Amino acid sequence: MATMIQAIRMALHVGESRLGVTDIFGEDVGPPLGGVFTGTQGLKTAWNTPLDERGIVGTAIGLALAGQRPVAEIQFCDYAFNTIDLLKIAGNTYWSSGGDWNVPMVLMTPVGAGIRGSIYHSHSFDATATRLPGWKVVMPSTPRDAYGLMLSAIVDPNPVMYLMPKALLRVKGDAGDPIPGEPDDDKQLSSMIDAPLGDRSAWRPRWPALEELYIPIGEARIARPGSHVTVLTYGRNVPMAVAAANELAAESIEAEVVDLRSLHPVDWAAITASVRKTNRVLCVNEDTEITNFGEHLIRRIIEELFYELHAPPRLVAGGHLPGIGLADNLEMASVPQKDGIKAAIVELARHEP
Amino acid sequence: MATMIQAIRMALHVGESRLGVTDIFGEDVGPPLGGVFTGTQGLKTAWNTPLDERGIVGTAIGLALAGQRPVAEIQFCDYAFNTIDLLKIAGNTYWSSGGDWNVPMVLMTPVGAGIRGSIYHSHSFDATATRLPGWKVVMPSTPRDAYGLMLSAIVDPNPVMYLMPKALLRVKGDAGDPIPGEPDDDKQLSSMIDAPLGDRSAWRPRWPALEELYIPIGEARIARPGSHVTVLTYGRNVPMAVAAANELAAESIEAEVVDLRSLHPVDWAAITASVRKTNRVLCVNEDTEITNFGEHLIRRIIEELFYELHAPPRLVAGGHLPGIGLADNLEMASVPQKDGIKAAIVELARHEP
Amino acid sequence: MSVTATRPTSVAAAPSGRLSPELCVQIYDLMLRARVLEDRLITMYKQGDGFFWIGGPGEEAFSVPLGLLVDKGQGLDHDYLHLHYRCGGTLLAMGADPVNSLRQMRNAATDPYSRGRNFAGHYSVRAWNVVPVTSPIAIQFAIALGTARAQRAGTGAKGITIVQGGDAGTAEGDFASALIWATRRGEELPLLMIVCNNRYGISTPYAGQHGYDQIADRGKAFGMQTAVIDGNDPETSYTALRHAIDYVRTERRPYLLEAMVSRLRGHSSASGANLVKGELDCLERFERVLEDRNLMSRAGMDELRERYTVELAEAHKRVRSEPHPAPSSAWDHVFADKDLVRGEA
Amino acid sequence: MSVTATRPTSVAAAPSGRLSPELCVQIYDLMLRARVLEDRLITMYKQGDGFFWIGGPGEEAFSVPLGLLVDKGQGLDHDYLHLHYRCGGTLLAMGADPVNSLRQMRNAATDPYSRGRNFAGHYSVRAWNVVPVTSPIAIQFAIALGTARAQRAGTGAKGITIVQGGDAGTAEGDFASALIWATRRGEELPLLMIVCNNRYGISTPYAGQHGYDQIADRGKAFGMQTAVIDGNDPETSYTALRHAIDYVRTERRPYLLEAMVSRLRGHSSASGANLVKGELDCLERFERVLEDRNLMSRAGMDELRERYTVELAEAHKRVRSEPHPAPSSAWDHVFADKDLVRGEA
Ligand SMILES: Cc1ncc(C[n+]2csc(CCOP(=O)(O)OP(=O)(O)O)c2C)c(N)n1
Ligand SMILES: Cc1ncc(C[n+]2csc(CCOP(=O)(O)OP(=O)(O)O)c2C)c(N)n1
Ligand SMILES: [Mg+2]
Ligand SMILES: [Mg+2]
Repeated sequence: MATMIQAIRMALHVGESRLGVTDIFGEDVGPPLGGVFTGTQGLKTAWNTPLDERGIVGTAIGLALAGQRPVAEIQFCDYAFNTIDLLKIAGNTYWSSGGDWNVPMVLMTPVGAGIRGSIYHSHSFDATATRLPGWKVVMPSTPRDAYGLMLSAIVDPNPVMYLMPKALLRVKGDAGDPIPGEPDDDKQLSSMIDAPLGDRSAWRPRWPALEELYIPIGEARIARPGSHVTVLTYGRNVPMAVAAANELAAESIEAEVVDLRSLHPVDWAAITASVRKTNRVLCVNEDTEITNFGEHLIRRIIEELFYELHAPPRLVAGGHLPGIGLADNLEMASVPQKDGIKAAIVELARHEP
Repeated sequence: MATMIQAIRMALHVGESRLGVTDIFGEDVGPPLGGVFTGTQGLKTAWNTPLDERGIVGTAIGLALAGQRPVAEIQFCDYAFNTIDLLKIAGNTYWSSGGDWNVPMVLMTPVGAGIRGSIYHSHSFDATATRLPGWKVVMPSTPRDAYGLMLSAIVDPNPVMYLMPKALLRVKGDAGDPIPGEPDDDKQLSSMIDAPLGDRSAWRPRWPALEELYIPIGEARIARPGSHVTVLTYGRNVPMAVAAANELAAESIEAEVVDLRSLHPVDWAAITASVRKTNRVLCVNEDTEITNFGEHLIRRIIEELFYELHAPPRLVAGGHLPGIGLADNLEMASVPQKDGIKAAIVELARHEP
Repeated sequence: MSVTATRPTSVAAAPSGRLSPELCVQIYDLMLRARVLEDRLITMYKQGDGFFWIGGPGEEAFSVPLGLLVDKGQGLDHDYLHLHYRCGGTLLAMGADPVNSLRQMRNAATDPYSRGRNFAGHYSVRAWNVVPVTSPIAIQFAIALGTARAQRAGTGAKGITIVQGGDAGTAEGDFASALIWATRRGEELPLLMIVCNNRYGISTPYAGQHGYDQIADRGKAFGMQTAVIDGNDPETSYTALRHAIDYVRTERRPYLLEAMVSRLRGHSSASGANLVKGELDCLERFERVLEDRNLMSRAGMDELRERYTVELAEAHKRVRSEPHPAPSSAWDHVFADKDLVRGEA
Repeated sequence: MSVTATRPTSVAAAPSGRLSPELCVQIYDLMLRARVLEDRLITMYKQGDGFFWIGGPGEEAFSVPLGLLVDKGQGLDHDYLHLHYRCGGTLLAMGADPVNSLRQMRNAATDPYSRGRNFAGHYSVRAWNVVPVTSPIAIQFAIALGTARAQRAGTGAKGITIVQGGDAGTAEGDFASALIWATRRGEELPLLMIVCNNRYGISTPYAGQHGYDQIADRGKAFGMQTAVIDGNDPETSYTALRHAIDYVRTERRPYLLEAMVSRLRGHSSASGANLVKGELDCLERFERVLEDRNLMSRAGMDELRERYTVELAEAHKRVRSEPHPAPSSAWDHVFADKDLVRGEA
């Protein structure tokens, strides 16, 4: 099975060969490196930009206005914070022009902790991204979703922020969850599409015969069904929450893990259905906890589903800290870990109304 | 009584003449204009920067590191969104250096709607500011608080974000709430410290004999006492909420309006005390409603005071819109107005648990 | 102004070659219409028929020739325009209906540029490749890189990208980004960068904020073709723009053009929008030229001005009765369901 | 490298004046220590004693002279340093204890630069005006404007501000901001801007990303004094730095210095941190010079390297037993309660 980063690369290949993507670009995105996480290796429209995130986002907006389908990368979301004004422009151009110009661009960027990335290279971007009206925001947790969400992002006429959970990029998909057209054998796939070490100047990828798969933006996925507690999460925290839930099954607690996949628009129908079933909600994400997207979900649940609740909804999120420290201890203490998620699920499940 | 903008100007005068402020700067902050809202007229350390917000914030950080006490202005918070990375640096330098370098700077910037400022010149900044760990964030709603919070911000050894509610800058203080040392007569004050129209090159302000007044950062203020519903708000929405509450007294609904004044650190003790008394909470602010600071307050209230609540807490905030439109109708529909606040208070007060 | 006194010696003198009488008269007519439009917008502001005015009185001698020289149309084979908020003359010269500017001034629902959402002078015309004018200073220099890239050598596109801003705004990093990205060797962009230098950013004078005589000097470090011109002279502007546009279109390389212009009504309504003393008025000056050359008579010009003034006053009356946008319309156009820029309709 | 082949002809040749034998030996000694330190850090990384390595092997011939020439101390009368992540040689030359670098590499609680929070090479020494090195590329160019302003002509401050970054990073707007703010007429800043040009940003070669031969050319548009030097030659570096620092200190105006350097171990541990073929090694080259001049013998140099290597290997062993920060320490230093930078203690 493909890893998430291979899935993204294959989606970009489909994008540039069939969906009209003309430019895939960012720092070190083109040859020889093909992206610091290998996401853009072997793509024929990938190119290296100057080290200038504002130029990258500006170019993406301009290409979109010119009717291209650009996919731009910010190497780490930690380095997107000097471009928020431009991201706002991308999000408000259609509205500000009264429906005259839409901006069909994709911005992809690796997010989150889990690789001992220190103060920079550990930031989350979900809170900031959901504060950009006019943007759609997606974040996959499996290779198949990564593939299908990227294709949807590419063909969407609006700006789509594609958040790549750094810690999952090298994780392979489940056997039952293939990308349509990927070879069964990992080694075979790798030999076809992973660039060799050393000199790559003569290397060309051999792409499998991929089929299009569109995961609709705005549709959540039940990552693990359960009836006692709803866990609303996305990205890196999905497998973590599933692991926590699986362990708790032994204690007869069945948590339902909802992988939102789209943060905006969010799948409110799926959230409502799950909360009505479990009456208890936990939101989990890695971003800092003050003015956090999980707090939005909780507010909306309180507003619309208050009398369904058998326990106060909870948030497990990153600490309101200036950074995520390098040392193991510091990173672990700063963002949600499996044990903390388990403890919160247990507390919610055992809570007497 | 002084207006809020006069209060800020007087505080800056105290800052530069007694508290070690060496540089007050930003676009059009120096002579001849003294700020687009007149906040820096007649100040001896005020100077005009190039039109470059990144240079402004960078310079402020550098001056602070050099042991100065800079007060920098971003002309409108709408134009601070290309500097979020630098604001993050200001907030994380003390932490990242393990306590080696603190960053004693003040960043002031006008925020919010209410002046038909259109898509730009209407942004709020509270959600973004509370997402900057390492920063303290304040927002006055009266001239006296504006004065006292600015002095506290100046002497604080940490970066302090000073949000100026645009719509209140020209509003005068209440007679019972003077700035210590301001003359009783508005006209007299104006003749002393407001720059004349026309040629100002020979003009010098005559400052009243101001006393120092420090409104502690982290202390809320009860803007209007009440026992039925707690309204947590700040800035422009404080007088609006007070007016709403006063009108509702006729319907025997007594809302307590808590002017947070400090968004971070927030006065949790004051919030708790009020919520324990009223058991009903409304949060009001102008920022867009998804991933909003009011949602944080609601989340924390849910987490810590759930069983005190007789109604689901509510948020009245700005719409999740790409911008605030110029036309009256559009602005009014996009951010909280008195009637909406009233309706929400009534709903909360009448809610049967 | 006095432009003559403060203008650095490097500003090119008007070329000896004059424009044809017909073109002179056409340019004059458009400059006059543009001026009359700004006058009307300011009147509307002063009458409370709009919350804020900003515009281009004093830039007509430059903005009109630009509008005449642009290859107008939609898509890569035409020129993209990334303008700022002083470009009314350019739009008029391209054929825009001035009444639409009144509609935007009044934030009427009928405003075709922003549906009552944005300030005066914030144009958006997809059919003419006029990208939405937006408030944050200088970001258009970053965004223009994208349309220019879509038109770079090798793509076969015939159009070029034109981006314009003020002098103070060149201090923003985005202006530097444009210099850098447009001149990458082997990846040069067909980008005409224009700076309209009125020697002010709001209240802040040019002197003391810059470490060079002319902003165009910054392009030289990047090996760019540059020019500094008297933007108050429409013949100079026309000739210089034609040269620059031809160069960019043919060579598909960038060009940096700095035009010295006036700011006749101050920065915006925030500073009163009254006539500022000492600024050279390009329209007055060009009227004297036309008189000297016997191309127009004083009486004819007065009559023309009167006619346009009356026309717009009447249009203003009509626009007054047009509705403002409904409150609920704030929620329109948050997300597109059609890919308009790719031709979906 | 081959530096000789690719270095543009405008790179200044070493000045005929050699440095004194004592200084040469001192510089060599520090270059060697700096190199041995980087070797140790890479070994630590490869042994799993640290998550990430980045540093300056290949920049010692420049970074060491810089450290020797800085006016070291605290406050406005000394030089502020806004460095990037390849400046270990500068810190060693200023007298930093290399063991502290090992502590940071191991993210130990004893790391005095960041308490186990930041990557290797991210120094912070308030006592020496070494402002915290931080990851976002080029922001130090914006921040340096503030310390430089505090030291500008008229303040009486004796110190200057020195800011350093890489070649690719000059594409960020902050580099342009520094050029603009440092050269404002009448408000010039005592700022030495240094670009260490190793002709790469991670994997992206210099060629194709820049529209000029040398980055220093950009300073010329701003009327700045500039120089491009062979940063692989410590004598050239020392002489050029001394000249530049003297100029900035005396004139209280900015200076832009571009040093051509090598990147001997690639970008960072992310690209393997192995020796890269074809890059000129400044240490080897200087060793040959010292041998030629009979200032050091091959055997003496080998012995010295062996000694330093053993010293650091032993230090590494000791550091291995130092604790990592406790989880709860993440919450330390969020807010300061003392104004340390103003002298409160
Ligand atoms: C990023 C940003 N910062 C500040 C402002 C406020 N502002 C509007 S116009 C202006 C001055 C622009 O001066 P210049 O670039 O010379 O253009 P001019 O108005 O003189 O034509 C400023 C500071 C803004 N719109 N955008
Ligand atoms: C703002 C920002 N963008 C991207 C990165 C990721 N990054 C780290 S180093 C680097 C290349 C820097 O190249 P250069 O400026 O030439 O310095 P060098 O590493 O070659 O010394 C990049 C892109 C970053 N740290 N900061
Ligand atoms: Mg100007
Ligand atoms: Mg480099």
